[in-house]
Amino acid sequence: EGEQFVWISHGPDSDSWFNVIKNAIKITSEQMGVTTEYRNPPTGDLADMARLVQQASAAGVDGIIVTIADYNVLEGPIKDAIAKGIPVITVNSGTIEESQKLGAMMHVGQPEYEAGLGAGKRAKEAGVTSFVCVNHYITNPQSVERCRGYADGIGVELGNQMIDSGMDPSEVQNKVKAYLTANPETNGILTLGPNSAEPSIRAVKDMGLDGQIYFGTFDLSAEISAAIKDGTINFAIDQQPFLQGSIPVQVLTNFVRYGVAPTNSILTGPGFVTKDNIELVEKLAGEYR
Amino acid sequence: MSAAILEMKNITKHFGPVIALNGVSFDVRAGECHCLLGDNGAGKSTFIKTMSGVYRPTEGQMLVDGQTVAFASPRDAMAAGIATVYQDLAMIPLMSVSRNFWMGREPEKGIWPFRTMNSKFADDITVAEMRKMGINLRGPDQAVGTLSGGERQTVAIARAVYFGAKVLILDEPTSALGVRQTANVLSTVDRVRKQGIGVVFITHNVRHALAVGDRFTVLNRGQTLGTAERGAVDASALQDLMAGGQELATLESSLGGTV
Amino acid sequence: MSAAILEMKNITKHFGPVIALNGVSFDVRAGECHCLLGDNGAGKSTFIKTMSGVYRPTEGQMLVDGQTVAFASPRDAMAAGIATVYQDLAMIPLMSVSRNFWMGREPEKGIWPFRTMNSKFADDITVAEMRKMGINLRGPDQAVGTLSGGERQTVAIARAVYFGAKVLILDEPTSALGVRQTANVLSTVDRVRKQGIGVVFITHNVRHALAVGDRFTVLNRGQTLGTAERGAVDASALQDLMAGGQELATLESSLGGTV
Amino acid sequence: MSETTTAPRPDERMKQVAPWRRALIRPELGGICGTILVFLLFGAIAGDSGMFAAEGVLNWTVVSAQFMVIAVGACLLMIAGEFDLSVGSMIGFAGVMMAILSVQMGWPMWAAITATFAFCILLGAINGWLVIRTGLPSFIVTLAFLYILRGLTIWGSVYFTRQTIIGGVAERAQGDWLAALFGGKILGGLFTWMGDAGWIATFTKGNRAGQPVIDGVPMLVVWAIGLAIFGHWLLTRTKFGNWVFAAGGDAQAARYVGVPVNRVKILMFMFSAFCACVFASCQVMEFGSAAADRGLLKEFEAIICVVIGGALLTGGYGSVIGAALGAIIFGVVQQGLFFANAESSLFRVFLGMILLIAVIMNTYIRRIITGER
Amino acid sequence: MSETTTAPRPDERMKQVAPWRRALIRPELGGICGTILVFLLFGAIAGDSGMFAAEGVLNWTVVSAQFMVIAVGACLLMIAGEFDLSVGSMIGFAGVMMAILSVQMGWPMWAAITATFAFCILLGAINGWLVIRTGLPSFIVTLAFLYILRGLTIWGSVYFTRQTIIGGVAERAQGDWLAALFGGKILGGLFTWMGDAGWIATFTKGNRAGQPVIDGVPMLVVWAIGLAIFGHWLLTRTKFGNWVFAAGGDAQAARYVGVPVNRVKILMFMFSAFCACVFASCQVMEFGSAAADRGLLKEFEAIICVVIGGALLTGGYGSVIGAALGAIIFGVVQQGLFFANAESSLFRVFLGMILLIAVIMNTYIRRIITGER
Ligand SMILES: Nc1ncnc2c1ncn2[C@@H]1O[C@H](COP(=O)(O)OP(=O)(O)OP(=O)(O)O)[C@@H](O)[C@H]1O
Ligand SMILES: Nc1ncnc2c1ncn2[C@@H]1O[C@H](COP(=O)(O)OP(=O)(O)OP(=O)(O)O)[C@@H](O)[C@H]1O
Ligand SMILES: [Mg+2]
Ligand SMILES: [Mg+2]
Repeated sequence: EGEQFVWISHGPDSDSWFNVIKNAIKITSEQMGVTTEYRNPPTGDLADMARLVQQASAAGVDGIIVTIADYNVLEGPIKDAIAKGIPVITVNSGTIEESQKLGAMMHVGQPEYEAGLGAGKRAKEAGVTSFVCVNHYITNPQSVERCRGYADGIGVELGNQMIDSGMDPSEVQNKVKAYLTANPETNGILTLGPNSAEPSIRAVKDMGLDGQIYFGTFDLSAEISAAIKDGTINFAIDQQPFLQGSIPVQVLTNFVRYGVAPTNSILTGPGFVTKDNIELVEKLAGEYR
Repeated sequence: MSAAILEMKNITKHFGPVIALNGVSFDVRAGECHCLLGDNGAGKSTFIKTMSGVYRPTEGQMLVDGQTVAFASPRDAMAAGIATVYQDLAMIPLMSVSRNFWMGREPEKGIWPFRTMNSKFADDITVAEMRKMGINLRGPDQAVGTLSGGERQTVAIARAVYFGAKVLILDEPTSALGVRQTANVLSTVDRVRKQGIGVVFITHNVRHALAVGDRFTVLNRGQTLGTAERGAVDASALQDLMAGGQELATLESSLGGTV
Repeated sequence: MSAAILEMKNITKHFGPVIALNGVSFDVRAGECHCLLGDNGAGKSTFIKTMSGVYRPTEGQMLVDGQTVAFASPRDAMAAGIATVYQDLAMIPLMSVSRNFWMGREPEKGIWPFRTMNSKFADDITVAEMRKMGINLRGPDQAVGTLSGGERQTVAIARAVYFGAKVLILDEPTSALGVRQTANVLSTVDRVRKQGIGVVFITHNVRHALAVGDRFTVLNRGQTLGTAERGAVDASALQDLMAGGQELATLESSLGGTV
Repeated sequence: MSETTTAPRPDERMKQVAPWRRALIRPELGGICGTILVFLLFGAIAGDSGMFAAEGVLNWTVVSAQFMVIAVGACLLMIAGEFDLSVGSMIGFAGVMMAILSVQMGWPMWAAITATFAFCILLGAINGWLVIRTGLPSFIVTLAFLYILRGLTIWGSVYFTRQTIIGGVAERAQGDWLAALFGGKILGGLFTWMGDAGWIATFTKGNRAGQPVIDGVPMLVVWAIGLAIFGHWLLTRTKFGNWVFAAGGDAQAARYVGVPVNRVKILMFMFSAFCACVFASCQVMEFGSAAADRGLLKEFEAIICVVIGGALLTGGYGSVIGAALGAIIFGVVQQGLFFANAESSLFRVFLGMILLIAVIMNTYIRRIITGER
Repeated sequence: MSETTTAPRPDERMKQVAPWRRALIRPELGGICGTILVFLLFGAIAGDSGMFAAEGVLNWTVVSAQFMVIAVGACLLMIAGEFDLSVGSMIGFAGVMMAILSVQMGWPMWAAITATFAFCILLGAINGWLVIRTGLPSFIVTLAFLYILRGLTIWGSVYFTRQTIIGGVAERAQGDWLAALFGGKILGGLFTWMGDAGWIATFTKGNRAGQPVIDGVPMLVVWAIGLAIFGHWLLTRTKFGNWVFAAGGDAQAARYVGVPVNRVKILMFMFSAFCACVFASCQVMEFGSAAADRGLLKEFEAIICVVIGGALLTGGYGSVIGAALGAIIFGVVQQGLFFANAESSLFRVFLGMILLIAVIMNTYIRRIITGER
C-alpha cells in the first residue's frame, strides 16, 4: 500500500495532450491506492528529462514509467534505474525493441513513425497525392517522425510539405490557409494534435474545403470529434492515452505487491477514430480520450 | 526690503549614513539675488533640491509667503512658484526644444477627452522666448541634443523665467560657460531680479556672485557660516570664508592671488 | 625655451556636416603651461581629443619630438607620452579608486599565462599618490562613485602625473571645483610644469589661465585667433579675444566689470 | 548663443544638408522603407500565389493585426523607457482566466471579460509598481512575471478543468454583447455585395461555392487599427504623450520639471497589459477556446515589431506608426514565405535577418537626426 | 579634499557603520545567503527523500553544473556590459553541427568537435563585432541570432537527416580522446572504493548489484568548476579582468584611458559562445544524440543565474562566484521541488519568485556599497 511511482513524460508544461494521461494517472492511482507523480521537463528539453529519470531513481521510488522520447538520451539513466532494481515501464513514443533493449518490463504505447506510416497508407488509399503536414512543435523530434511516417506511407519524400506553424492559433490558421492558397493541388492534411488541428479545421472550413480535402489528425479533443462528426476530419489517430496512463500504474502496482506482470508489450495505438466510431469517444474527448 | 517669499529654517538632510545638511537657515526676498556659495560637497545642491521639492528635509521647516509648506514633488514646488535650473540641466536630448521648454506644463486645447497639446502656440512662445534671451533657433523642433551647453543652459533659464516663478533657483549656471555666455546669464539674472522675482544663485565663483548678488550666504560642510549684505563684504573675504580661510594664503603667494 | 614636444599643424576635424576645427596649429614645449582658451563650442575639447588619439584629424599633421605620428587610439597617444584628463572624467563609479587609477596599465606579476595584477603594489602606490595630492582615502578599495567631484578630479590628475607623461592635457579641470580645490589643482599644474612636463591647460576662466599659463592660445569657432606670451597680454585683452570683443562692453558697464 | 542679431544666418560651420533629406528624417522612415521593400519583394516572388487577392490580403492582415495589437502597447511602454517580457504569459493567463470564469464558474461572458481585463491591468500595474519601487530594470521584473504568470496559467487551468485547453467558450459567448466586440466580424454585407458585383472573388468549388471569399473584417483588425490610431494620437498630440517621451528620454530630468514619471510608467505598463488582454480576448472569442500555451514568445515578437519600426530600445524615441508598420512587415514576411512556398524552417532565419537589417537602417537614420556619430 | 593633514580622521559628517556590516558587503553576498537558505529549506522539506544521499547529490550537482557552465560565460559578458540571448540557440546549433559532421559526414569525433568550437566561437565574434560596429544594444543583435541560429539548426538537421534528432553520436565518440574530455567520468576508482567501504550506497539488486550507485563524476561537473575558477581568477586577479569591469562600467571612460574595450567585449562574446559549446558537447557526448530543440530558453536561465548571483544587468558589477552560486540555487530549487514532490507546474511560479526576491535583496546590498539611495 502507498507505493510511490513516477510517470515521466517529454511534454513541455504547456502541452495539452498529456492531460488525459494525468487524469488517467490520478484515477488509477486512487483505485490502486498508490501515489504516482507526473513529471515533465518544463520546456520539453529531453536532456532535462534524463535528469528527471536520474532524480526519480535517486529518490528511490518503487517504479518508473517513462516515455522513450529519445532512446540515446534516456538509455543511460533508465539502465541505471533498472540496475538499481527499480522496475521500469516505457510508454507512449518509442518502439518495443527499444524498450526491450533498455531492459524495461514492457512498453505501453504507440510508435510514432509507424503511426504516421499507418495514417499515410490510409491517406494513399483515399487518393492523397499531395499533402501538408502542420507541425506545431517542430523543435520536438517526435513530431517530425510522424510527418516522416506519413510521407513514407503516401510514398513521397518529406520536403517543405511539413510547415513550421508555431503554436499561436491565428498564425496556424493563416499559415495553413496561405499554404493551401499557394498550393491548390493539395488534397491531404495531417495535423499533429489539437494545437494544430483546431485552427486547421477553421482554415479548411473558411476556404470551403471541408470534406473536399482528406484530413487526418493525431489525438482527440472536443473540437476534433465535432469535426469528425461533421465530416471535416476523416480520421483521428487515437493512441488511447488513458491506457498509457493507466496500464503501467496497474501493472507496476501488481508487480510490486504480488510479483505478477504481463509478459508482452501493449500497443495502445494507432487506433483510427472515424465517423463510424466517433459516438463512443465524443463525450470524453480531451479529458479521458 | 520686503518680507521673505521663501524661508528655510534649520534644514537637516541625511542620506543614510551621510549627513549632507546640518541645520541650514536661509531666506529669499522678492527682487533680490541671494547668492549661495560654498566649496565642493558643501551641500549647496542638496539644499536647493530640498527647496525645490526633489528631496524632503529630514528635519526643519519651509515657509512660502509665511505659510508652512511641505513639497511632495517638484510639481508641488513649481505650483508654489519655485522654479529651478538644475546643475544637471533636466533636458531631454532626443526631444525638441519646444517640447523640452514646455515639459511638465504643456499648453492644451480642445475639450476632454480630446484635449491635445497646442503645438503651434508652444512653438511660437518658445521661439519668441529664446530670441529674447539672444538665441535664434533653427526651428522649435530642433533636438536639444544638437544645442551647445550654453544654449541648453539658456533654454532652462528661459523656461523658468517664462513660467513666472516667484523664486528662481540657479544651480551653478555659469560653471561650464564661456565668457560671453556667462555675461549673458548674469545679465539675465539682473533682468529677472528687476521684475521682482527672488533669485537664488549658486556658484563657486566669487566674482560672479559679487557681480549680481544682494546677499551672500556661505555653506561649509553642511552648515551656514552666516549671511552678508552686499557692500559689507569683498571678494577676498568671501573667498576666505568659502575655503575655511586656511592654507589658501600660501597658494596665493605662489600663484599671484589670481584664483 | 626648448623645442616643442608636441606640435599640431593645421588640424581640421569634421563631424558629418559639422566643421568643428578648421585649421588649428598649436605646440607645447617641455616645462611650459600652454593655455587653450575659448568660448563654448569653440572646439577646445575636440582639439585635445585629437591630440590624445580619441579622434583622428580629418586633415593636418601631428608631430611628437619632431616625428610625424598618427594615433589610432588613446593607447597610442599614451604610449607616446601624452596623458589626458578629460572634461568628462573617464572614471568608473562602481570600481575602486585603485582599479580606476591603474585602469589600462595595470601592474602585473608572475609569468604568462599566470600573470596576475599586482594589487598590493597598485594599492600602495595609489594611496601614496593620492596623499601627495592631499587626499586621504578611506582605503584604496573605496568606490570612486563615493568620492566628491573634486576628489575624482584629483584621482584623474594624479593618475596622469604618475604615469610620467611628457605632455599633460587638462580639459577644464577647474570648472566644477570650489576655491580650495581650484587652488590645489593650479598648484599641481605648477608643480608638474616644474618637473619639465609640458602642460596643456584648457579653461574658460581667464584668471585661472593667467595664474599658471606661460603662453595663451585662443580658439574661436574652430580657428585660432593667435598665441600670446605671458606678460604680453592682460586679463581684459584675453577676455575680449575670447568673446570676439563685441557686446561685452555693454554688459560690463551694467555689472561692474567683474565677470 | 552664437548670434544676437534677430535674423537667422546660416552657420558657416555647418555643411549644407539637402532639405528633402531633412524632411525624410523621422523615426518611422525605416518602417516605411521596410514596408515598401517587403511588398515589392513578395509582389515579385509570390505575386501569382493569391497573396494579393482579397483572401490573401485578409490572411496577412489578420496576422499583422495580431502583432499590431501587442506592438502598440509595447511601443508606448518602450518609449516610456521600459519593456515588458510578460506580455506573452499575460496573453495565456488572460485567455485561461476568461475561460475558467465563464465556462467553469458559469459567469456571463461580459462579466468574465470585464473581470479579466480588470485583473490583468492590475497585474500590469503591479509590474510597473515593482519596477518603480525597487528601481530594478524592467527586464528582470517582467522576466519574473513571465515565469510566474505562465506557471499560474498552467496550474490554474489544470486545477480547475484538468485540461490545458479549455473549450466551450464559443457557446457561452453566443449573443453576448461584449464578446461580439472581440470575436465578431463587421462589414459582412459589404463583402457579400462586392462578391455579387464581382469585385472580389467568390468560392468556385467546395461547399461554399458562390459566397464571397471574405465574409467580413474580424474585430481584431478593427482593434489593431483603433489602437494604433489612439496610440499615435496619444503620443504625438497630447500632453501625456510628451510625458511618455520625457519619462523614457531621461526620467530624472523629467521628474525635476514636474512630470509625474512614475504615474506615466505605471500607466504604460497597464496599457501594455490591456493590449495583451485585447489580444487574448480576440483570440479566445474567435477560436472559442483558451489554452495555457497561448502567447509563447509573443513578447519578443512585440519588441521586434517595435524595434523594426524605429523605436529605441533604451526609450525616449520611437513612433506608434512605426511599430504598426513593423507589425505589418512581420506579418507579411511570415505569411509571404508560406505563399512563396519557401522552406518554412527557414522562417526564423529570415526573421532574424530582417530584424538586423531593419535596426541597422534605423540606427543610421537616427544618427542623421541627432547628429551623433 | 577635506583634509590635508596626513593622519586620516573620521569624517564628522559620516554616521558610524558597523565593521561587520561593511565586511559583508560584496556582490556575491546575496548568492551566499540564497544558497544557505535554499539548502536549509530543502533540507527541511525533502531531507528524507534521498536528495542528500550520494545519488541525489549527484543529480542536482549535474543540473547545477549545467547551469553553471553557461552562467559563467553569461556573467563575464554581463559584467562587460553586454548580454547574449543567443546562448540557447547556440547550444542547439553546436550539438546538431557536431552530430551532422561526425555521424552524417563521417568526420572523426575530435575533428567534428574542434570544427564546431571554432565555428561557434566565430559566431560569437560576429555577434560581438556587430554589437560594437553598429552600436546597437546587444539585446537586439543577439535576439536576431536567437532566431537565425535556431532556424538554421532546424533546417540543417531536417535537410541532412530528415529528422530533428540525430542519434548515433555515442558510437562515433567511442574511444575518441576529445569526446572523453566532455562525456567521460572521473574518479570512478574513488567511488568504487567508497562503495566498498560502505560510505556511499551500492546497488542492492539488479545486474549491477554491489557496484556503487555513483560510478564517477561527469566531466560536465569538472568543466563547470574549472570554468568558474578560471572566470573568478580572470575577473578578480588579472589585468584583463579589470578591463572587463571597466568596459562594462563605462565603455567611453575605459576607451579614453586606453582600455581596448572593443577587443574585451568581442572576446567576452566569444567566451560566452565557448561556454555554450562546452554545454552542448557535454550534453551530446553524455547522451549520444543531438536535437534541434536543445537549449530552449537557456539564455534566460543563464541570465537569471547571473542576476541572482548579484551581477548588475547594466554591466560593470558582479562576480563569477555569485553566478556559480546562482546556478547552484537554480539547480537545487529545480530538482528539489521534484524531490519534495511539489506540483511541477508551480515550478515556474517559484522560479519567478526567487528571481524577484534575489534581485531585490541584491539591490539593497549594492546600494549599501555605493552609498546611492
Ligand atoms: N543622493 C545622495 N546620497 C548620498 N550622499 C549624497 C547624495 N547627494 C549628495 N550627497 C552627499 O552630500 C554632500 C553634499 O553634496 P552636494 O551635491 O549638495 O554638494 P554641492 O555643494 O552641490 O557640491 P558641488 O559644488 O560639487 O556641486 C556630499 O558629501 C555628497 O557626497
Ligand atoms: N561627436 C560630435 N559630433 C558632432 N558634432 C560635435 C561632436 N563633438 C563636438 N561637436 C561639435 O563641435 C563643436 C566644438 O565642440 P567642443 O566640445 O570641442 O567645444 P568646446 O570648446 O570644448 O566647448 P565647451 O567649452 O563647451 O566644452 C561644437 O559645435 C559641437 O557641437
Ligand atoms: Mg552641486
Ligand atoms: Mg569642452
